[in-house]
Amino acid sequence: MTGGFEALLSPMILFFVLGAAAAFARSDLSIPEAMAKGMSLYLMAAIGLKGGVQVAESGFTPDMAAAALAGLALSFLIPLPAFFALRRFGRLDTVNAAAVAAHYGSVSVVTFVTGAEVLTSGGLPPAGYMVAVLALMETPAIVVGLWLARRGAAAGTQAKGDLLHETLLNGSVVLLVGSFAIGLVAGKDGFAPIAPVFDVAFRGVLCLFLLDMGLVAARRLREARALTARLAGLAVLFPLVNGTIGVAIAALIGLDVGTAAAFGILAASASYIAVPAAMRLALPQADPGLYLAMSLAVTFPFNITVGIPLFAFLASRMI
Amino acid sequence: MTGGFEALLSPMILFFVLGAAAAFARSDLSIPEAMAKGMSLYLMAAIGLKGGVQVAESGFTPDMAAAALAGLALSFLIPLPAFFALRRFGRLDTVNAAAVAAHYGSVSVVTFVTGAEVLTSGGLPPAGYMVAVLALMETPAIVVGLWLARRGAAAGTQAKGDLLHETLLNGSVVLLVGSFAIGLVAGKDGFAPIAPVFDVAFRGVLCLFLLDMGLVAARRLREARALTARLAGLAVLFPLVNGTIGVAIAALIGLDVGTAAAFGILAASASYIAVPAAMRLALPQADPGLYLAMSLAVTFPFNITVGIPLFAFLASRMI
Amino acid sequence: MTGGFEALLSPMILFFVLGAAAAFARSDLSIPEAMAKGMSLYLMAAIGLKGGVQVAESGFTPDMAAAALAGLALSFLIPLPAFFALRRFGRLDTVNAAAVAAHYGSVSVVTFVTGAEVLTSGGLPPAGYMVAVLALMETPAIVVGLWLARRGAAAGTQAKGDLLHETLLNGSVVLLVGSFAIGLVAGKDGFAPIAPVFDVAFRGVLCLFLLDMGLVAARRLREARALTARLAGLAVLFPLVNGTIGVAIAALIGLDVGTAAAFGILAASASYIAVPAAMRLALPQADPGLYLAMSLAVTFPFNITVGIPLFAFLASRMI
Amino acid sequence: MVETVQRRKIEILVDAPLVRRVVALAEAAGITGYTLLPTLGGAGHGGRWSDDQVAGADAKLMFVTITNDAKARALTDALAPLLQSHGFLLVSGVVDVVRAEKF
Amino acid sequence: MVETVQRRKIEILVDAPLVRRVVALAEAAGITGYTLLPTLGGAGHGGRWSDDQVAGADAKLMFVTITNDAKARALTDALAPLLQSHGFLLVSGVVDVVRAEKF
Amino acid sequence: MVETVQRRKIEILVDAPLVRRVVALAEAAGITGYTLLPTLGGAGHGGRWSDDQVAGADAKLMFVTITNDAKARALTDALAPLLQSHGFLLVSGVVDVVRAEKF
Ligand SMILES: Nc1ncnc2c1ncn2[C@@H]1O[C@H](COP(=O)(O)O)[C@@H](O)[C@H]1O
Ligand SMILES: Nc1ncnc2c1ncn2[C@@H]1O[C@H](COP(=O)(O)O)[C@@H](O)[C@H]1O
Ligand SMILES: Nc1ncnc2c1ncn2[C@@H]1O[C@H](COP(=O)(O)O)[C@@H](O)[C@H]1O
Ligand code: NA
Ligand code: NA
Ligand code: NA
Repeated sequence: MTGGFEALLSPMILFFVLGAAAAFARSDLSIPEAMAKGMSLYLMAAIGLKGGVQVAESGFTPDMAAAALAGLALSFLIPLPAFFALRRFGRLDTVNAAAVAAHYGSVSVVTFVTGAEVLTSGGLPPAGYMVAVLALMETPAIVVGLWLARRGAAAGTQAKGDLLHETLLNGSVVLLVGSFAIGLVAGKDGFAPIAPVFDVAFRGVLCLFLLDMGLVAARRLREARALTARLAGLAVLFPLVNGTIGVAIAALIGLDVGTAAAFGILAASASYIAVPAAMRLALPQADPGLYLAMSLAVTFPFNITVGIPLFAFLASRMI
Repeated sequence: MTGGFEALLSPMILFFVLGAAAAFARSDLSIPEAMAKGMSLYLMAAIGLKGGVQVAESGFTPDMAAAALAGLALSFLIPLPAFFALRRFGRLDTVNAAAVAAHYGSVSVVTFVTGAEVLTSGGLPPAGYMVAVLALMETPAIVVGLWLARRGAAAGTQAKGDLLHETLLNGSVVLLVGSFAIGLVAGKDGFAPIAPVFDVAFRGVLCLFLLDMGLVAARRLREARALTARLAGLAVLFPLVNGTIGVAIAALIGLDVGTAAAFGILAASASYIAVPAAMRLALPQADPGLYLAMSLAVTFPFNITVGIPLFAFLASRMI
Repeated sequence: MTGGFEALLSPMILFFVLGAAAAFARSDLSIPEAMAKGMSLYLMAAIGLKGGVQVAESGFTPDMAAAALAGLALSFLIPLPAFFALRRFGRLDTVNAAAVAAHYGSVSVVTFVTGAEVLTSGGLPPAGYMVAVLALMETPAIVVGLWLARRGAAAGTQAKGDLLHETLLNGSVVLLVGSFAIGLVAGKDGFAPIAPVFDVAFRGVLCLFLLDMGLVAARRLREARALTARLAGLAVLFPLVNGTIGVAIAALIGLDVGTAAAFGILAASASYIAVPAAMRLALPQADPGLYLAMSLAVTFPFNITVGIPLFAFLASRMI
Repeated sequence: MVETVQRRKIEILVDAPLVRRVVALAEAAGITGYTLLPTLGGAGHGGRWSDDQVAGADAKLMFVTITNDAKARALTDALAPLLQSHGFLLVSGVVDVVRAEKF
Repeated sequence: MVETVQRRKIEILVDAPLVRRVVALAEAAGITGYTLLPTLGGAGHGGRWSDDQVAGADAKLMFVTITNDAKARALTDALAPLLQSHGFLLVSGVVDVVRAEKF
Repeated sequence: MVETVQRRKIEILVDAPLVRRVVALAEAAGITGYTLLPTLGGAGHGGRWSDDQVAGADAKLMFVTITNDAKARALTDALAPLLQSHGFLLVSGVVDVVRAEKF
């Protein structure tokens, strides 16, 4: 599937590039925040529903359990080496290194969604249960990140319950899991009358959302004072390494090419919704300008443009 | 049509339940207000258009006149017994009882819309003219409510013209009636090019809107200090009684099953847009926390989950 | 094509009329601003994409070059006679006359879009390259307007670079040109998966947007203190004259009927996005209440209701 | 160095449907300049609220005006009887402005 | 002429995920009335930001409360240690209010 | 008890396209911290307006900065000549802040 790189010329990716170019050229183009938030909610509901409907069709399979376990393990483990790299090579203090590490153990919904679209139009649709794997991978990294931060220093007085609550009931997690459940219950027939909105319109809305993501990522990159060359380097290295490991593990547990590529994309992606919200609450001393610059302004664009076709290619070679 | 209760597993209702569950669990999931308002406007425009197009097809019928008269009568009369129940059993003062009573004489567009979708997917589509009946039922109850409030005490100095204006030209009324007229003029052929947005996408958007309504209703219920057990009881009793009366009247004047069920749903529903806005202006002393808790946080969820299938069932028995 | 005037009964125009009527009747109907901005961005992206796809199909033609040159010339030249009419007959001072003149040399995207829909449903679709002509005509008039303003008086200290930047990289220009380029690259096949959003849904969204435009234009007309009868007259005369000249030139250079009508509509239309933003920056002394009243509250409604069918008719006669 | 003079800034938290009425009272007090700011939510004796844009009676706006002492007093006097029943919140303070004649 | 009394207006710029915590601290200080206002962006030592609603940690709100001196002091003391680490901005000033008993 | 010091709060109502210019003038006056608030509409000598997001020149923002007297004066002096022609509104007042060194 060398065709992965052709996807760079699909309207989705081109809209992302347009947004980034506009922001770099300091155009005043901007998407109203309410619309951006609305599209983001729509994408999560749609992908949850579609995943649920697919699992309702295919039933639960051993593949699914294996992928879920592997995903959980990665989300727990990725933050550890990332933390040490950020401390040693990235020269961050404990709290900031822990906060950033948590982002890379977790995942980005929009990276996954874009990857799934690219894979599907290349004839390699990932399995529907990957949405459940995505949901599972969102939060474990947060726990590990906080544990890493606390080891270093007494990290202030957190309302622990508050945090667990915020993390597990983060709006994006609830919507994703809830929509997945609704898709499971509704099945193909129940989904049919709402498919025009949640399926047919999906790719068009994704184009507009990626336009906004291009604007947001590039603006953030321009304003990112805290981003050193070393940290920018890590923000490219992390997805490369994590994604490759992800694809390799997926190949080992016997997933098909499209699903393995999607698994790699999940491993490579970094959170910019659930984890930052949790970190702002639990580690307010950590600098949001730093972790958002890395995950949103460097890793996200890297994955959208290079990572997705790369992991698709790797998966097609390894399997 | 025992199938009415199956509708509880349709994605529409499940999204409503998801929203309510998220709010009760104190998730931070929220729909941007601009998006909620936008979807609400879209639903009103769409239902107005579709009703108008259907009437353009079917022409004006005696049924329609009968339903319109019956609807008007109900909107004028329902507030009277409701007022006395709220005074005696509910222990409200005159002004608050009058304000709440007005809400129950008026109607809820989204309850109607959800009911119409449930009925249609059960093979019992209500007649298109019910949209006109809906519009007619929005405002008479306001007049009666104010009359009830004024009887009790000099209710301050209202700019009467202001109020009449606000009531008759309330945005939701204007959009509903205007879209109905546009549908009438455009007819089936004029509607065809815009049907992808106003018809095909309708149910999907309704899902997202009901997600928001679940969030809003449950949050309001949680914050509702003014809601006593007695008042909550009335907020369930009113739709039961009014809806049953509505279905019975519809059966008497000879409407078909789907239309009669929709008529019952209208009678059972309580306003949370036009009437609160009018009350805030005309009876500012009345407590919005109270009337919105009853109509939006109790009666609306009750109708969406229990009322709609119940009145569908009653209609199928009575006709 | 006498049928042009039938378009007055299409839902698009009727929604515009509904909005205007609601605003004149002082209804509180309003579209959330974020939704209005979102729809405006959507319309620009959609029309850009569709134009690009069409040019990708048809290839570059001599027609296209001729239309582009003629459009550029009109945008440079229209402000000159307009300026003198505004000074002499309109009794404006130099700065305000220059600011208003720039608006008429530039163009309105939504007027064009509505015209293109009316022409297409009348069987006379304009050529896809007219989107490029539209983009070319947006900015030259600004340069001329500023030159006219500076001639009269030292117009203060403007950051020139700032202005050029703001003008050429105005969000609406960037989105239109960028989407056109994406359409060119993607072609018919790349566009197919996003066509449900950007093509099929187009006319329905345009209805809702024109509803908002009706509200906005009528509210602005009601509040327009600066608008004298003379200026209102000019705001009707300008589109009549410019549009007729536009159609005539288009006929001369040999465009087909639909394309010539669209060219006339462009010439007749007045900017209310890019030019006001540039004027606020470059000529802050000019009164935005004045130029927006003329372009948005008088010329826009005139073109939507009278101008579009008129230029369609003229084109069908001249060619 | 530009000269500044003291004026009063009045801020009134008001329900959206009642804004017209506050504007009318302000105009009756001779006040023609004002600005409206959005709000997101809050809490008070009436419990918590947040603007959900779904219910027709729950959005609040902040009406802000800069004016001289006499007009400020006139507006405050006109509004005082409505504060309790209408759930308004009125706050005023001293500010410095540049163009005295404008306010 | 209505009587007015002096109270304190406290304005706190706070990250959206931390609003609950500020509300809890305010309630602990005896403050039950407050209003939340939206913001669009800004700049400070931490660089520029603007609310893009995409990232989960970048929206800020303005928490506003009118209260008496004692409670104002209590809230300020409770928040002071968090200002630096949490990136809050706290400003207070004197205002005149009408219904003294309410604040 | 935390110590507070007095600073100046400047609020400037400014057209969206001109915000960049105000920020530049503030930076020239040595001011690096500010917050932008949204507005919905208003009225003044130029008539009523409300932000419809459709026209390109009609949205206004509130630029708010807390700063010391010297910088406040510098910014006011820099803006004074533009107030009339650009339709800005500038208001300033005294506020108490906690971390003196920050402003
Ligand atoms: N006295 C005032 N108090 C508050 N806002 C004002 C006042 N005067 C003017 N404004 C605001 O400033 C804008 C421009 O004022 P003007 O230049 O007088 O039209 C108005 O539209 C209001 O939003
Ligand atoms: N002390 C206060 N400070 C700031 N805002 C307040 C205060 N008290 C009330 N409010 C606002 O005014 C609204 C109505 O107050 P109340 O009438 O007490 O319910 C509340 O929901 C708050 O938004
Ligand atoms: N002097 C100031 N005046 C107004 N707002 C400020 C000021 N300093 C900081 N802010 C706001 O507080 C946020 C955080 O400030 P900082 O912690 O300095 O980055 C900034 O992004 C601004 O929105
Ligand atoms: Na990851
Ligand atoms: Na009813
Ligand atoms: Na023109």
